[in-house]
Amino acid sequence: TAYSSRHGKRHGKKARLRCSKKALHVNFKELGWDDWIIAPLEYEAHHCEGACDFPLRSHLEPTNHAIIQTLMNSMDPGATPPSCCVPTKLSPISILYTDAGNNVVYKQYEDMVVESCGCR
Amino acid sequence: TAYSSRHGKRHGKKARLRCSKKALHVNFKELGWDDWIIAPLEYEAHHCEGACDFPLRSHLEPTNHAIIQTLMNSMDPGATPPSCCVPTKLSPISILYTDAGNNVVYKQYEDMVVESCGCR
Amino acid sequence: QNLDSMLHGTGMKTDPDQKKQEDGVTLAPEDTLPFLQCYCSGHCPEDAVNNTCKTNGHCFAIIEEEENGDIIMASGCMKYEGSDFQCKDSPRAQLRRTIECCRTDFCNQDLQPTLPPPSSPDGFFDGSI
Repeated sequence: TAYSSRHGKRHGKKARLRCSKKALHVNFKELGWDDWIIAPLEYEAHHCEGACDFPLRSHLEPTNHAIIQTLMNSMDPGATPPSCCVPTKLSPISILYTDAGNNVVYKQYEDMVVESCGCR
Repeated sequence: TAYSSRHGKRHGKKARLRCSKKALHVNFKELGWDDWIIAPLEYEAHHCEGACDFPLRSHLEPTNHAIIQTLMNSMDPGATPPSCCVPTKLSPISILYTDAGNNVVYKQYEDMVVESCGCR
Repeated sequence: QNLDSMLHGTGMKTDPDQKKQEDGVTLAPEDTLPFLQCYCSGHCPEDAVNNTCKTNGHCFAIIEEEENGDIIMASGCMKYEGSDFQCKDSPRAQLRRTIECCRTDFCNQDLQPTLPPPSSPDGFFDGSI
């Protein structure tokens, strides 16, 4: 059996992707929204991806339910899905756009950018 | 192209499981915790499971980020994962147990039971 | 299609957990515990420096067997809430593992958890090593 060093690294093998924040570049032009959004036409939204394995570390801010579900998944992966890696902290961005009445509006949209991810 | 009826039912085909609350019966004895937990020895925790498809319905309480991520996933499923079905509202249960000092303790554990699910 | 009709302009929804913490209404006593520093490896927080993480709960070290038979060791920080469950773990986990928790700075550097013996096919631990 191959022992990995105390640092959890597998020699030559790709470490399993654990729940963490990843890039997600949003381009409103590619979404076809440049007909009403003036600025910004793109922004970095990030997204959360990766496994929620036992034990759920403190920076993943697990709820008690996520911890119980993770333990149940360890017992019978087929019966219970693992908890899911999702945004736990988000921040807003402001968008300048033309509304239905052709007015130029500058509005703050909440929860548009991932600040941190966790298991829920 | 096979059209489904307006009520979203596919004739003869299994409807796609949409994000919703499912059963998750937790049995502390099966977890091997009946050596420290006195009561309850089991409870219904529920869990959230299912697809977060466009458009995200209001009862799933999507964040703006989840809406944007869902749209990006529709554009290129390989590049961006969908948003995830997770608990959005949880409730506590109280547990009677014996602590390390052999004292009997009655403690409320937060966020142990799923009340509602949503896409995040 | 208009982003406005799909998105929510005002900050009606905040992360229920975050709201709970900001209001301090259900601020549990454990949330005021001094912060503990632990050694972390395997999966550290993104902002970890020198393999160090911080928590209001426990430090831990774990040794576990993966599906392919590899044995992995890792260590890190565990939140106070839920540590009753995570530090006790469940002896019924399908893959062999042992976790140990402690509550002094960097105490998990000295922990040496060992794997339980393989269980024989009928589910009972086979004492022979």
